[in-house]
Amino acid sequence: MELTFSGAAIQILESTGFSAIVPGQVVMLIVACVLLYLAIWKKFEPLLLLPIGFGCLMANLPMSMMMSTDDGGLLNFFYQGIKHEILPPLIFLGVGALTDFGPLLANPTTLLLGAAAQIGVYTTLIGAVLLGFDLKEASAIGIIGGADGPTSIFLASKLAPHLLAPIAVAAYSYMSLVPLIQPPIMRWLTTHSERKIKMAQLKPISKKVKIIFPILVTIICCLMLPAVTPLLGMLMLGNLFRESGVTARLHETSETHLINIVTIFLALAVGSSMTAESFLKLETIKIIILGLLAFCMATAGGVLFGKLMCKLTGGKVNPLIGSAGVSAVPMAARVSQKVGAEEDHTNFLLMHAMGPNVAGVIGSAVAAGVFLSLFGDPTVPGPEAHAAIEAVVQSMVQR
Amino acid sequence: MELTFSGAAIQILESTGFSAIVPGQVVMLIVACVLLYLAIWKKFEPLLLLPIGFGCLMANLPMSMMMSTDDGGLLNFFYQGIKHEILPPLIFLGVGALTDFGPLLANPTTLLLGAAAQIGVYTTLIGAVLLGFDLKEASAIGIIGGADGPTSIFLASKLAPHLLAPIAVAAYSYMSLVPLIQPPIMRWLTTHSERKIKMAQLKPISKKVKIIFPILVTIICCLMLPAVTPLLGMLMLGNLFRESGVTARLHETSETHLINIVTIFLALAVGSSMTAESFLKLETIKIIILGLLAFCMATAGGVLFGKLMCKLTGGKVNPLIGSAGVSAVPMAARVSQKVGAEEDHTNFLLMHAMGPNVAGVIGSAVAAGVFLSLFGDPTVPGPEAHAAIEAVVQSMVQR
Amino acid sequence: MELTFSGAAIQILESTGFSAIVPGQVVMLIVACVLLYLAIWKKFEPLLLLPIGFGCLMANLPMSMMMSTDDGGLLNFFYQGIKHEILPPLIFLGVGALTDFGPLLANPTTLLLGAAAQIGVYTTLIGAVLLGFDLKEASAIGIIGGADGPTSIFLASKLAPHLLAPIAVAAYSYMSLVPLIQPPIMRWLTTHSERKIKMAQLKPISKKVKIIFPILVTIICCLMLPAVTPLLGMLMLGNLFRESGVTARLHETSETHLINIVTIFLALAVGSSMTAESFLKLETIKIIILGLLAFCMATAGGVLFGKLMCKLTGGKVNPLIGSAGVSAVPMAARVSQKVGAEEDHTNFLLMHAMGPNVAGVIGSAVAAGVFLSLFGDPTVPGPEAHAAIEAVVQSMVQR
Amino acid sequence: MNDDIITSFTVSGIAISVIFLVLTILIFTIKILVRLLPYEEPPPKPARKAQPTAPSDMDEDIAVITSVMASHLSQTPGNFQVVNIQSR
Amino acid sequence: MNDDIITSFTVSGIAISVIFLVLTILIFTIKILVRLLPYEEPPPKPARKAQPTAPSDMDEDIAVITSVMASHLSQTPGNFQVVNIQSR
Amino acid sequence: MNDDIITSFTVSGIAISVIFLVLTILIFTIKILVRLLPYEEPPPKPARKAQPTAPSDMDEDIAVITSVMASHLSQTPGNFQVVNIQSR
Ligand code: NA
Ligand code: NA
Ligand code: NA
Repeated sequence: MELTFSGAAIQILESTGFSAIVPGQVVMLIVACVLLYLAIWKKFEPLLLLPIGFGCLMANLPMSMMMSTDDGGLLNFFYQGIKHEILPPLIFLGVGALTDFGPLLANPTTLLLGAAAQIGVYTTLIGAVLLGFDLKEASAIGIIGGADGPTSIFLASKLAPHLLAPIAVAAYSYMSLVPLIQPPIMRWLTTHSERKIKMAQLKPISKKVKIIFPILVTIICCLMLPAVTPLLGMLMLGNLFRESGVTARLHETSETHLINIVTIFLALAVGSSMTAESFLKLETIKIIILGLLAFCMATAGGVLFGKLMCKLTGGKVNPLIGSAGVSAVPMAARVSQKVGAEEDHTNFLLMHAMGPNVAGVIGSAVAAGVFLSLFGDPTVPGPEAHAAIEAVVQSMVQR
Repeated sequence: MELTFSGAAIQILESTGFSAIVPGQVVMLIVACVLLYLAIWKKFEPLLLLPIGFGCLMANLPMSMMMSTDDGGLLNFFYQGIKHEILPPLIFLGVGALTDFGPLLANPTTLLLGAAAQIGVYTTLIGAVLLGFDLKEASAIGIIGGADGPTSIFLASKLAPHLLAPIAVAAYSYMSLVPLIQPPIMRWLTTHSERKIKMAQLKPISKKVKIIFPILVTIICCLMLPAVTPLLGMLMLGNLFRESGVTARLHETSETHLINIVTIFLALAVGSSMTAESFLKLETIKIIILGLLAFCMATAGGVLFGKLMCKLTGGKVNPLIGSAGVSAVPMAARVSQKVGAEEDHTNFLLMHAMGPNVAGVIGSAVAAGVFLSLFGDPTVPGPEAHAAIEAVVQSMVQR
Repeated sequence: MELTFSGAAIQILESTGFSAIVPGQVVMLIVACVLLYLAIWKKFEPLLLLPIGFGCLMANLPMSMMMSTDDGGLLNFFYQGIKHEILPPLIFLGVGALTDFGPLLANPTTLLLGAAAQIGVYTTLIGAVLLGFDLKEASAIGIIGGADGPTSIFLASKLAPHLLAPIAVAAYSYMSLVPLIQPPIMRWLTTHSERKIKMAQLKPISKKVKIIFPILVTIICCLMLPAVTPLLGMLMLGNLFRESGVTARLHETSETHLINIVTIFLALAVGSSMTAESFLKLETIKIIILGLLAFCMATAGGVLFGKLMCKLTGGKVNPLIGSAGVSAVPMAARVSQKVGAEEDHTNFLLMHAMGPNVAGVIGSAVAAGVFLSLFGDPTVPGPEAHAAIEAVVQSMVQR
Repeated sequence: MNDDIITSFTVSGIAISVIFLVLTILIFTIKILVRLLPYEEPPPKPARKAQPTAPSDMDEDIAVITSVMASHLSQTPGNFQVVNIQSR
Repeated sequence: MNDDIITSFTVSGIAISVIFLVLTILIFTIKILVRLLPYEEPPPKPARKAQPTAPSDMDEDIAVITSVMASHLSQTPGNFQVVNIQSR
Repeated sequence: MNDDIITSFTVSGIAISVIFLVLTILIFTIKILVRLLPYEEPPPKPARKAQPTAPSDMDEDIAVITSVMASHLSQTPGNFQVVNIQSR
């Protein structure tokens, strides 16, 4: 091997990113910086949007081998954890460990508000089909309205892996915009007197019910919608770690370092899928618009169903807690509290809104399960997953 | 793709678990709930039996893709960590970081009690052969008497992976029953005067000995029984993290979040192997009976050898500490303390029992090493492991 | 299967390590014990040399299946994390989370001292070629002078995986010897009056600059040297977790349990590659000599460039801070402080030396990037990596 | 394309029905559960002195403390006695 | 072999040039950055009373505290009022 | 089958022999080790004043503290002096 000075200089120059960068990558680098800006200075879901943005940055530096599709690359390795549906359930294990289902158990009818907020998911499905997406893609887009990052990523990786990046970014972006998106809709759909309704004190719940609840939810929901078991089962296992009182070590690890490690890997992998080819498309803009629609419709669905419950109960339910049914825990519940307190500062809706709020998490998972029942093959992973695994193994053997 | 309302309804109905559930799965769901009950309300080794039970629950919800044999499933992914013998050694790293070998070093002859308790392992081996198991299976069943979960799982995954689930469940269940199983046997085999023996104060041990000990054990034992190196070597490395005093960071991580994460994965994977086909067999009942036999014989072996040492030392050894040789740290040592204190409440056997207690961990690992020397192929992983890996790769390529 | 007593005894005897041990393994066991001694009693980088030594110990116990090349073995599994360049970037994520670039930002010209210290890298390259190594090997050896373990391991795994063990051991050993190696060179190259120079107070740096810095470094350096993105990008991401102030959870996990877990795996894997065949060679002695040369030249390069800066600034820079440019954070900076204080105990160089100290980390990464641009194939992993993956898959399929 | 739109309405209808069905079943399950296992006011905490920790537990605690102290002081446990411990 | 030695000098030369080039670019980038975003003395902390936390934040805090206390005491929030909270 | 039973007795015998052999070797190793490296009473802790931390360590501590304080106060280290620090 011989290198002349000029030869070596040329080789180095050729191996720089400058020689290979394309306009699309420049745009994506700017997108990455915008995401970092929103995460750091606007505090938009920074735990996820910061590593997503940085993953996008690294993936779009040419020849850096950091795209999710670069075999043998670091972020491709993390991406396998999304492809094979390992990371989202582990996140949900931590979410379950962090969640208190007490307010939901004290007022179980608020589960219906968590169901009503899924209306946003289904109307967006129709909208997406109207905009030209096929049914699988439309389902994955609709779930943005569920306001649950891991659920969105889980479903997208099964039904429309090519749309994973925009769906994940839209989901997390809008989740952080809940305090801006929801209040006008909530005020527009409710009357002054409705917003002033004070709700009765929640009854306390026995420890046994809190322990049995996650086990029962797993059995009931996963029997009815088996495909959602990895997600819902792990959520409930995390909650059982929390409520059982006998697994404090596992509870602590699940809700701190395990979820943190998995979050880093998941977010970097999502960011690494934000390549120019997959992101700079008309579809992305459509998805962003549809995502906003989904959020608005979900909010409206929750509030309107809240009005219905208000009527049926003779005014015992404040419709403002309906908007919390979108999940986005605990931000949506805080929004309910805030809008209610604007009307009457002695009205404390927070705890009441926590019921529909956590119901929204279950609701979205169930909604995802329905899609998987209809469009996924429950006995084997979807064709995209097959192809992905096959491609990995092929590329490993060929090299 | 066209869906009519009734067509879709039928498809969803067909994709529910109700359409596919078989009686065996119902039984296993009940078994899972029993495990959860024992873990939560009876506090039977909850750190392991709770996630094992929940893993069993998820694995037996039909079409949930959570069986250990479901390629591409979440728990199959964790199960690879057992198949390839990665998770049990990592658990042992944490166990080593949690273990103080000081009492053993202060009275090294108690190692013989740790050896004597392995008698239960070998008698059970004979019993298992009599009940129709082949020698490999019988070895894996016998090790239940060793009262060490990771060792049992490690050996079962090498010699009899099809029996992993009942062996692991039996091992952890009986470990938690130590306070019920041992006392009657201990009282029956010892006299009042023996139980009243007060032992001489343990001598302090220098820091250097504590540091050199794990290194020496690794060299000596792993030279003699190479197949046990992953297990015993990692146990001793964890202990070296603890005693060296220069790796506080690694020590802390090993004994907290690393062992917790690995425990979650291991226990879920074990639970996911509790399928109806593998568990609802006559063999399982045999294993449960043999496991109880193994525990009783191990306890008896320890106590009887304790009586022998008592005689030989002219009454300086209280035979009650012999039962602690089964391991089940630190519960068995507490049982020795308690039975001794019943006789004379000024008798403090706890620290003396810690010696045979940790010796039992080493003893079981050595016992497992002997089996691997006889029945395992030391230069390559066992045939079952090959088949498993091959199957995984085959299934990945074919899809 | 029938076993006679004597037959079984012979089989056990044949399966002991005694029957298979070779002189080379005995030597390596002694080497392992020396490493453990240095780590524990001499406190030579114990967080790495202790597990490296223990990994070496386990790998050289015959038939223990703990060599990095033993397919299906525990440490081979960890070794895949080095082969596929996953573990060093994760270590650097933690290093970034632990690093304060403030002093560097307050006095950016000290980056040149970090560059100057890389002179040791390049002179060693020439020396290595003179001693008969080829250019790829020489590059991997030269980087020892960069005094960054993860960078050395990353580059060696790409350019000369067969030399990984001696390079890693030399790098970590010399890093811990910085307080012995550097002072004589520093005193020899500087005058009394130079060593007495007091430097002006560092200016404070705004939070915004600290946040933007890691993003900018990633873009600039990784555009110019794309192959170094996994290492430098993750370093900067860790730093962004730290400085952004919005990702406290991820920051804490990165700098504690994540880096600890990865350190355990990385060090054990490096140790497991210290087999007799790969380590007991003339090359190892050459590498150890070249490594010492690299460290000395790096120190000299930094100090001499410090003298140049001293001249150019009219005596505002104390040349002693130049030696800190080798990295080995924060030990090299402490050495600068100490040698300066020997001359005048009112001279506080520590904070000034932290600038070149962290600059040295960036400098070494950039130096590694230059080598990868010249000798690595930026678009695909190196041939050794291919072969490794292929071998793994082949062995999995064949079994 | 037109088919897809019709299907999307079908899917939406089906899905909303299923989701309300599933969550309604959950609601009734919870209601039954809460009825079966009602919350019970925890008994007022008794004064410390009146009801010490269970004797067996305390004995074990004393055993541990005594052993460790004996080990630490390099004395036999007979040489001193832990008379009383109180949990905080 | 001889070629390799020559090449090694070339490589060293190239590499040292590149490394100084890259780090020099970084230096200028940092200098510009620090010029553009200079350090600003944080304003002296005002006395607590003068500038309480933003009313909306405090309202929310009060809401949380009231809700939790009400839940804990099994009373309706109307029965008592959190008058004032101070951040520490 | 009958063979297996005979073999199982053989295996048990072998295994018990091996396990006692291995652990007996360990016992003697430990005994030699403890003999060679006996426990030594740690020297009674001297009074703090009599024996301060090694000067070089303390100097380094002072250096760190001074640098950080100077940086914090935006002054040059010459303007003030850390006279004495005591470890706790
Ligand atoms: Na939701
Ligand atoms: Na045992
Ligand atoms: Na360096």
